[in-house]
Amino acid sequence: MVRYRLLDGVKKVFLFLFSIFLLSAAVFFISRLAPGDPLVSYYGERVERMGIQERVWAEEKLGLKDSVWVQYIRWLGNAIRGEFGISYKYKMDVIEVIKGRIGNTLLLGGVGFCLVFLLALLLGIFCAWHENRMPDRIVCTLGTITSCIPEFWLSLLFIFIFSTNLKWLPGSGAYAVGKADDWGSRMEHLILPLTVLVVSHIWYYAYMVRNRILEETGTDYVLLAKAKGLNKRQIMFHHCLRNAIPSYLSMAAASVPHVLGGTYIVETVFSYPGIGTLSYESARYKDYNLLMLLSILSGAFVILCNMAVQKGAERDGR
Amino acid sequence: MKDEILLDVQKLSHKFFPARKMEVKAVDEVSFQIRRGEIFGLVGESGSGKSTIAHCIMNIYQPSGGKIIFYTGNCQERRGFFNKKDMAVQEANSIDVCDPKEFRRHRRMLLAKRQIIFQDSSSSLNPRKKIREIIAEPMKIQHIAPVRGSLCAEAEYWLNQAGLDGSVLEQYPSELSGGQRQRVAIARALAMKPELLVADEPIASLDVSVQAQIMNLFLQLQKEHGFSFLFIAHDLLAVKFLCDRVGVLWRGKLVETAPSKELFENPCHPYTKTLAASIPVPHFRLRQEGDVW
Amino acid sequence: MSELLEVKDLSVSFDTPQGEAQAVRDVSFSLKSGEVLAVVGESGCGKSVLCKTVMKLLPPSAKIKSGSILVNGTDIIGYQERDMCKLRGKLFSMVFQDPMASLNPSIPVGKQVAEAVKIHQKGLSKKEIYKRAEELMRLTGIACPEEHMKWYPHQFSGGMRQRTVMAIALAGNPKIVFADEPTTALDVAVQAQILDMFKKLQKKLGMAVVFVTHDLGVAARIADRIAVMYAGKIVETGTAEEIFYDARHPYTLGLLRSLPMYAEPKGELYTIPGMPPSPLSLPKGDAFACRNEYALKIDYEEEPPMFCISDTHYAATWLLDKRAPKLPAPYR
Amino acid sequence: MEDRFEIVGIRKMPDVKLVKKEKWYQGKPVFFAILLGMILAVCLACELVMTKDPFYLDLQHCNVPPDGEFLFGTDTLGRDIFSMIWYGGRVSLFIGIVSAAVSTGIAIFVGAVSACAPAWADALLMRFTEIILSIPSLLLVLFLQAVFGENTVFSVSAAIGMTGWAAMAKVIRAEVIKLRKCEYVAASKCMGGSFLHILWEHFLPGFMPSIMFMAVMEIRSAILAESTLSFMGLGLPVEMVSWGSMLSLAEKAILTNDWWILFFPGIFLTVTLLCITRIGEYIRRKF
Repeated sequence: MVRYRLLDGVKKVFLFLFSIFLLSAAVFFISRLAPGDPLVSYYGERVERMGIQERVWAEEKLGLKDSVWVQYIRWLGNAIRGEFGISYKYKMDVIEVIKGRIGNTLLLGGVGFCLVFLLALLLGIFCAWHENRMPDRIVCTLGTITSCIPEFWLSLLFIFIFSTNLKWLPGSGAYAVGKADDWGSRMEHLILPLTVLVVSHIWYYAYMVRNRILEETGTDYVLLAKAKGLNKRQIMFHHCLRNAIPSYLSMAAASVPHVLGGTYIVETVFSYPGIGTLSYESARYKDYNLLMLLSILSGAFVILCNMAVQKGAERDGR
Repeated sequence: MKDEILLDVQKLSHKFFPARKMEVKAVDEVSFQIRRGEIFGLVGESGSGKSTIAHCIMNIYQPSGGKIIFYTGNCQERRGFFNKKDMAVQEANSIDVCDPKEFRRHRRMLLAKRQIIFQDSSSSLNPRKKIREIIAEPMKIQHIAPVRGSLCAEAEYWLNQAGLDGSVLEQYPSELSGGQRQRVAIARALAMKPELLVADEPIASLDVSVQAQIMNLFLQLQKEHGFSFLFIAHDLLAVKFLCDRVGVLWRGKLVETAPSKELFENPCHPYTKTLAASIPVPHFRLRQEGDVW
Repeated sequence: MSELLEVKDLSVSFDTPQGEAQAVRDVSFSLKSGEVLAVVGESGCGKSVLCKTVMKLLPPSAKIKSGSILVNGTDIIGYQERDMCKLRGKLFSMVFQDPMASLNPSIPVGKQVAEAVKIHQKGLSKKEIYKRAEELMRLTGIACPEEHMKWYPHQFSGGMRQRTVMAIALAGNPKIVFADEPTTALDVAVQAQILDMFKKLQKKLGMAVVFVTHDLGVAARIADRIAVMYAGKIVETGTAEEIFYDARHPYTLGLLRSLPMYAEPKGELYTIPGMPPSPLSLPKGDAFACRNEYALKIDYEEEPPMFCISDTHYAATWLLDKRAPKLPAPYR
Repeated sequence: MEDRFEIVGIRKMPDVKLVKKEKWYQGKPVFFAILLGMILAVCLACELVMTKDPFYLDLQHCNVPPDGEFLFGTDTLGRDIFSMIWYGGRVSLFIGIVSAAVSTGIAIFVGAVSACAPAWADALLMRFTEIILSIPSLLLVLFLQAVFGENTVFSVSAAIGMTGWAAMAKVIRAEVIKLRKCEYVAASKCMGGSFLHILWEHFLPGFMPSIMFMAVMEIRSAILAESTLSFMGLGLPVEMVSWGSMLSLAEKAILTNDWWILFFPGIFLTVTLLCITRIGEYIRRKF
């Protein structure tokens, strides 16, 4: 049994590495095929005034002259040694660039994710408790409406109302100028993006929780639990929720990329200096090295989440 | 006529692999014969491999061992002649269903001559099709020209045979009761004029009074059309009432085969005895003429 | 013996998109303590709705239209969920048809039994609760309960699951146990064992049982009294002997006659013609009339009252009226 | 009186046809269907409603608030928002429908093949689907646009359609596997039904409802994707009017407090998405 598990583990790691490899290859070739001039992001406006010779020299310097295959193999060799190259735009090691930003995204995305799933769980339980009665109906209607509002439009609306007009909260950035260490300022800047993230994602999950719990309340074992004298609260928390939560958790893990994508959009609209804005910029302006590392990071994250879900499903399979 | 063998199951085995390095013998070297025009019963508890045998006979599963030989045509006249030519004819008339090559060669014929009725009529009839379409489906597949003019007329004829009237033709399975649905399944099977009808627990999910109706229907149809009938059930009483011979399955093995009367009068195998002893039989008496009350 | 449970003129109906479905119509019965009453009928005749009504376990679409449910003389028809919670498990408990579905698949069986014990015996320590749960499981015939308590329902066989459900039902020492087809999903051999265990426990603990089944054989094996239900009504009720040896209602007779056990093999079984009516559109008069060869004209006009045959034996058919014509046996 | 007790035997009961007592509109999203129908109809016949040319840059009337002439005001480039809404709606809805058709087609193909293929091919296809799912869709869309060249209505809808099928393919695969286990499929096989026959007679009607639901939801997410992409400047350019590209001007409009530029396209977008969602939910419930 132990040997079997070990073998399985090795297989999983291998599969993971292979997926990452495929992903890196795909992103590499895709990004080089796409039109756009990577030199723009390195030299900015100057590119337009460059002569042919200068261009050739610049391309050689950035290693863009060789065929795509050679470039990829070179990149792969460097990547295995842990060198991912420099960012064209920021002109420093991509790892450093990402390091400077990832904290912000983890804060926004992490807190947002936790809030979304926690609140969705609570809201779902609330709706299931009041099944088909007034509170449930009101929440359901409101939820459907909020889930239909495009995330970027909601962000714009919030900025328009709370930032431009009411001037209650800041509408862009992660902290006020020069106050990078001020947690109060950071919190203030987080409120609007977080609200957008929660409002636009919560109903999808809350509705799922609600239906999952209602599915459970229709089963025979709930009848037996009632027959043995448990009250509604005990049945809801000891039985229904207990059975609904594993599948909810696995679904939450599976939808990490979904929320991640949402975070990217919110970051872009709020000009929040995070991974989202970074990957948007890098994709748009062909900052190849940065783009590679970012895609691999988010891809690895997603694949890991999927694997965790599969593992969970296997364990739940009994 | 009665002694002629239609189906010969020889040492049939089937294994399942529910998990890695786990093997479950669902059917273990089971042999029995079904004669022409006979009702053969298979009884056993759930998980004893009854349905697996039915599925193997119908080529839904490929068995992992053994043979299922299906005799076709009228071999009776050739019996007694043993020259080579006739032997060849005899061979062509016996088909090993388990051999994929032979099965493919005789596929069309086999698929028409053997029909199956499943236990759960609600899942064996497509809920999105009308009854008319359901009954006409096998005829459409096999490209059989309807004898009674149209497919619809044909469907109505077979529905009448199964004890339903034409009013259900345009209905969907969900609009019918369980007994009616089972009748539709019977009509669909009969429409192919099968030589062998396999019924996998056809009455298990029905009510007592409907069970009686369906059993009567089986008997009457069998008398009328003369097909051989493999009746699979867990209800010993139904088997006793319906069948000529009975096989008792226990954990994938056939522990006893006997004419049904004999089996119930003196069961040999201990398992058969427990089975017979555990049927809840109500003792009751209906009032006779002249009873004082 | 006093009446433990008395149900009077109970009517229950369901709201469906097609209209009102009358599941239970004017049902009255009573139950003495320590007695086994079998409710026999075909699917859809309202027999399990009857049990669930008494336990108040009906889905929200069901409505109790009239009637009263007297338990030890108190009417519980108006009780709300909170009051019912206190009665359930202690006064009455229930066993369901499918033991797999009625156990929570993700909780070890021991814990599920212990949970039931905990509700009813407050103030016990955890150890004592588990000891009591173990005792209950041993009582219902589960071998080595201390080992099996840690198992999950899917590791159990059908019979063991049903024994566990029994243990849960017995945790609060109920006076009445409703058993809704508890043996239908089981194999014949296991069914016999469970029935014997049921009967033994019933004798030992002296509880009253309402046993719902569609199988007359099972009813004969366990019941003291039998009530036959058809289309939401009790059409005949009497002691087991009276039902099996002196049945009066044509429906009961039809059921008995269609049993294959004493029929001539390969002969023709008696069958009740037609089908039960839909609870959405019950015919006028006697619901069984359109399946009864000897239906009287009045059957199509007026519902028959309960005719008394003996102190314990009642049947609802106009054939028992003095004015009805004489019929051949076994109807008369 | 006595004749009431004569034996009449079994009388045939008149067949009672059960009629639903609910009104036809109960439980149906009639309001949303009519609303969506109206939006659709007006968008299709936008030439009849438009008061101005949606492309005309009326530089004298930039950022005009809603009034009698410009019903919904004008945007930063001086175009009439009222006219743009209907014209842009046509583009947005068209992109939604085309890309939903593309991704539904791919998803059905991949899902059905994966479900019917041998285990190794199934594993391969599913791994491929997962990788597609794990590549940031932003990148995929960028790449596909690169392949198609210039950003046109068709290239954007093709790009969105070709990136959105992965999740749907997984659902269809699960659905087909479920259908394959059905007894009526086994029964059809026993009758000699060929693979094509079973596919046509049993599989297709079997998963049509769920495909319909998913296709409707796919329209919704495609419209959403188009507007998000155009808003971020990755989809249709500002010159090509769609709800998304109209909103790409909104970021600047916020600073100048021109609420109408932000408000009208967004409201139309939200209402359309809401209608589609409600209809999708109804389809799922019904079948």
